Amino acid sequence: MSSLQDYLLLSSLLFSIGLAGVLIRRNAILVLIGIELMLNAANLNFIAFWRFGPNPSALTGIMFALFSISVAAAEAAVGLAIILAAYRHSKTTDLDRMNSLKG
Amino acid sequence: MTASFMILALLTVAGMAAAMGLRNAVHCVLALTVGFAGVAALYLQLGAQFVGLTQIMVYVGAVAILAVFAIMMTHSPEPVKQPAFSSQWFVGGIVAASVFAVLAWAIHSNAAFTQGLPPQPEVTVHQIGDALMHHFVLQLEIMGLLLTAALIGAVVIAMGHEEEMK
Amino acid sequence: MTHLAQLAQELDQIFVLAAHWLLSYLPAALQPLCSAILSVAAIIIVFATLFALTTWLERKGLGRMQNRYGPNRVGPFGMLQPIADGVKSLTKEDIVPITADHAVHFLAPVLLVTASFMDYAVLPIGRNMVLVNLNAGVLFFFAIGSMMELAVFMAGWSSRSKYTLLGAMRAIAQMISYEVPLVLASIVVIMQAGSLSTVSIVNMQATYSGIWPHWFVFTPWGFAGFVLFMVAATAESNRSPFDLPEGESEIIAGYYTEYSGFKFALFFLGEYIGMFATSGMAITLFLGGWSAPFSFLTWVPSYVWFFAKLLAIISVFIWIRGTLPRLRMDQLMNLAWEFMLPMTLLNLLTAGIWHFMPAGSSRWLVCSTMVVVPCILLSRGLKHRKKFQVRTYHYSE
Amino acid sequence: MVGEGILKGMAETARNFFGSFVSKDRLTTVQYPEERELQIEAARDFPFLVYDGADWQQGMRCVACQICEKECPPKCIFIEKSKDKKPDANGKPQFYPAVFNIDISVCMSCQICVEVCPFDAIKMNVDYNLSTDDRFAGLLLNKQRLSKSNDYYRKIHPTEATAVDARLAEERARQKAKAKSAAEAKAAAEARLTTTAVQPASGEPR
Repeated sequence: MSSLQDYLLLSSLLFSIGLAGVLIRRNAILVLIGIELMLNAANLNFIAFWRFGPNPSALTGIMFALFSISVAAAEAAVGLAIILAAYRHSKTTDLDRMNSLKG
Repeated sequence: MTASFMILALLTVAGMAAAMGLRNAVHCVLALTVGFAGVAALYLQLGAQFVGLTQIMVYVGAVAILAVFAIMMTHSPEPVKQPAFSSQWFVGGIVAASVFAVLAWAIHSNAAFTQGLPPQPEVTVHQIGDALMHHFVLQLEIMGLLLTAALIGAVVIAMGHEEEMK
Repeated sequence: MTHLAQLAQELDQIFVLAAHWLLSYLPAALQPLCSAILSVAAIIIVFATLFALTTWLERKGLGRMQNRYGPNRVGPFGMLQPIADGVKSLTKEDIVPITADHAVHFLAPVLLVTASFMDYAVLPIGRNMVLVNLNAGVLFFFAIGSMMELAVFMAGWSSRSKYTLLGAMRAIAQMISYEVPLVLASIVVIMQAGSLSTVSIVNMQATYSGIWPHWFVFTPWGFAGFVLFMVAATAESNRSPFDLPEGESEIIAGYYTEYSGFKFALFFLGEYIGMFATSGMAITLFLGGWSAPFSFLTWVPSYVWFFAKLLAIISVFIWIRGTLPRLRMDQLMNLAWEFMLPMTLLNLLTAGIWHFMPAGSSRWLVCSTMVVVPCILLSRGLKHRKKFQVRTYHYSE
Repeated sequence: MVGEGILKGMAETARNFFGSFVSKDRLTTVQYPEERELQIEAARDFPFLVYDGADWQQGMRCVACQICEKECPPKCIFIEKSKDKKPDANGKPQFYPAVFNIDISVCMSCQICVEVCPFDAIKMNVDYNLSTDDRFAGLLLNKQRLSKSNDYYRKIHPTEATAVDARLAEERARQKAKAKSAAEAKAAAEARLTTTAVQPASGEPR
C-alpha cells in the first residue's frame, strides 16, 4: 500500500514542475497554466492529508479542495481575460517583450 | 507503493512535465489535460470521488478549453522562431530544483508520513452536501460571490472598449 | 399466479443471472475483472448495434418524410445498409492532410468514441443492470461529457484547415453554452431525489400510486426540465436544428472535414453514441429509467422499457431533424443565454417551491403558472425585440 | 409563443411520413435499374460515330477530316488519319480514321463536334450506364466502341435522324445524278468521238 509520503513526494514534484514552468516559460498563458499546476499539487496534498489524517469524516480536506478548485477556476478565467486584454494592447503574449508599464 | 499509484503518478508527472516543456502551446494544453486527468484519477484512488469528478469537469472541461481558446485568440500568424523558454531559464530551473530538493528532504525526514493507509472512510455526496449547507455555508456563500465577481470581471476585462471593436 | 410472477422476475434478471452463471466457472480472483470486461463488452455491442439500427431508421424515416423510399437495396428493406456502409468506410483510403498534426489527428476520434462510451458506465439500463453504481453518477456523466469538447477541439485544430477550425470553434462555443442549461435542467431532479446516484434516482421513480408511476416528468418542474433538457441535449449532440458545427452549406463538414474512411466513421459513431447517452440520461432523470409506465405492466422486463423509451426519443430526434431548418449562430447563442438559462433558473425556483408546498391542487396550480407564464412572456418578448431581425455587419465597413 | 410553428411543422412532416405509406402517388422516386424514366428526345451525353449498313468498318461515315479534333474545347478527341483510301458507303474512295479515340472522362458533352462535322458522322449518344472499375482504359472509348449503326441513331433521336437521313439521301441522289450525267456526257462524248453522233443526251435535269 502506498503511504502518505509517496503522495507528498508526487505533489511536491508537481509543484516544482509548475514552479519551473512559471519561471522559465515565455508564453503568458503557459505561465498561468503553471500556476494551475501548483494549485493542483496543493489540492493533491489536501486530499492526501484528509485521507491519511486522523479524522476523515470531518471532510475538511475535501471541502478545502473543492473551494480551491473553484478559486482556481475563477483565477483561470480572470487571468486569461487579463492576458487577452494585455495581448490586445501589446500584440504579444511573450512575457520577455511585455516590458513596458506605460498605459 | 502500489502498481496503480505508480502508473497514475508516472502519467501525471509525464503529462505535467510535457505541459511545461513542449514547444507548441496547444500541445502543452493537451498534455496538461492528461496531467489533470491523472490527478483526478489519484483523487478517485484516494476515495474522494466527488472531488475527482469535479476536477475532471472543471479542469479538463473548462480550464483547458479556456486556455485553448486564449491561445487561439492570441496566436500570432507568422511562425514564431524564438525560443520557447525565457532567457534566464537556468535560474528558474535551479530555483525549481532546489524547491523540490528541500520539500523532498523535509518529507523524507519526517517519520510521521510513512504510516500506511487507514481504512477507507465512507463519504457520500449526501454528506458533502450536508457539510456545505451547514458547517461550511458561509464559505460557500463567499465562494459564490467570488465566482460571480470573477465572471463579471472576466467579461468586463476581456470585452474591451466599444471604440476598439470598430 | 406466483409461478407467473417468478417467471417474469427471472426474465427480468435473465442477463444478470446469465452473467453470474458464466462467471461462476472462473476462479474467484478473476471474477471482478471478467465481470467488468463482460459488462463493457455487452454495452459496446448493444449500443454499436443500436447505432447501426439508428442510421438505418434515420435514413428510412427521413426518406419517408421527404416522400422517398430510403435505402431499400441491401437486404430486406435495406436493413443491411449499415453493414455495407461499415465495409465501405473500412475499405476506404485513410487520408491524412500532409500538414496535419498526425498524433493529435489520430487521437481525436479515439478520445471522442472512448468518452462517449464511458457515459454508459452510470446508466441503469435495467433493474440491477448498471456497470458501476457511482455515488456521484450524474456528476460523472457530465464530467465525461465535458471531455468530448476536447476531442472536438483536437480534431478541428490538428487538421490545419480553416473549415475544421471554424467548425471546432463553433462546436465548442455551442457545447459550452448548452452545457449550462443541460446541467441546470437536471439539477431539479437531483434536488427532488436528494441523490446524485442514477440508480437511486430511478428507484425513486419506480413506485406507483394507483396505476400511475412517479416519474419526474409528470410534475410541472419535471416537464419543463425535461423539455429544456432535451433542447440542450439536441444542441450538445450537434443534432439538427443545432447542427451548425457541421453545417454542410457553410463549412463542409465542420471539425471532421479532413477525416476519411474509418476515422470519419468513428466520428459518426461517437456522435450517435453521445446522443444515445444523453437520451439515456434524460430517460433516467425524467422518464423513470427502466420502470414501466403503468403499474400493471411491471411484468415486462425492465430493459425492454429502457430501450423502448430510448427508441421513442431517437424517433423524436429523427422527426425533428426532418422538420426544422438550421439555426443561425446568433440565434443559437441567444436561445441558450436569453431563453434557456433564465428558464432553467426559474425552474430551479419552481422545484424548490414544489418541495415546500403541501401536496394538492394548489401546488400544481402555482408551479404550473410559475413555469408557463414566464415562458410565454419571455418568448413573446424575445420575438418582438427588433434586435433579432436586424443584422449588422461589422467587418464589411 | 415559441413552439407553435415548430408543432405545425412537425405535424406536416408526420403527414408526409404516413402519407408516403398510404398513397403511392406521393413517392417521386424511380427504382432505377428496374424502372426507367422515358428519356426526352434531345437528351445527350457523349458522342458516337455513325456508320451506314451492317459493317462498322465498311460503312464508317467519318473521313478523318479532324475538324472535330481541332474544335473540341477540352481536347478529348484523338484522330489518326489513314495513309490509304477506302471506298465509303457510296463507293467513293475516302480517307478513314485509323485511330479515333474519345476520352469521356474529359468530354464535357458540349456537342460542338456534332455541329462542325460536315459529314454527319459524329452524333450524341444517350447511354449513361458508363461506370467502370478501370478509370483510364475503361473511359477511353476507341473506334469500335464508338461506332453505332444508323439504325441505332434513328432509334434514339428519331426526329433528328429523319432530317439527317433525308438530307443525306438528297445529297447522295444529287451526287448520283451528277455522276450519272457526267458518265452519260462522257459516254456521249465518246460515242461522238467513235461513231457519228445520233442524239446527244440533253434535257437531263442538272
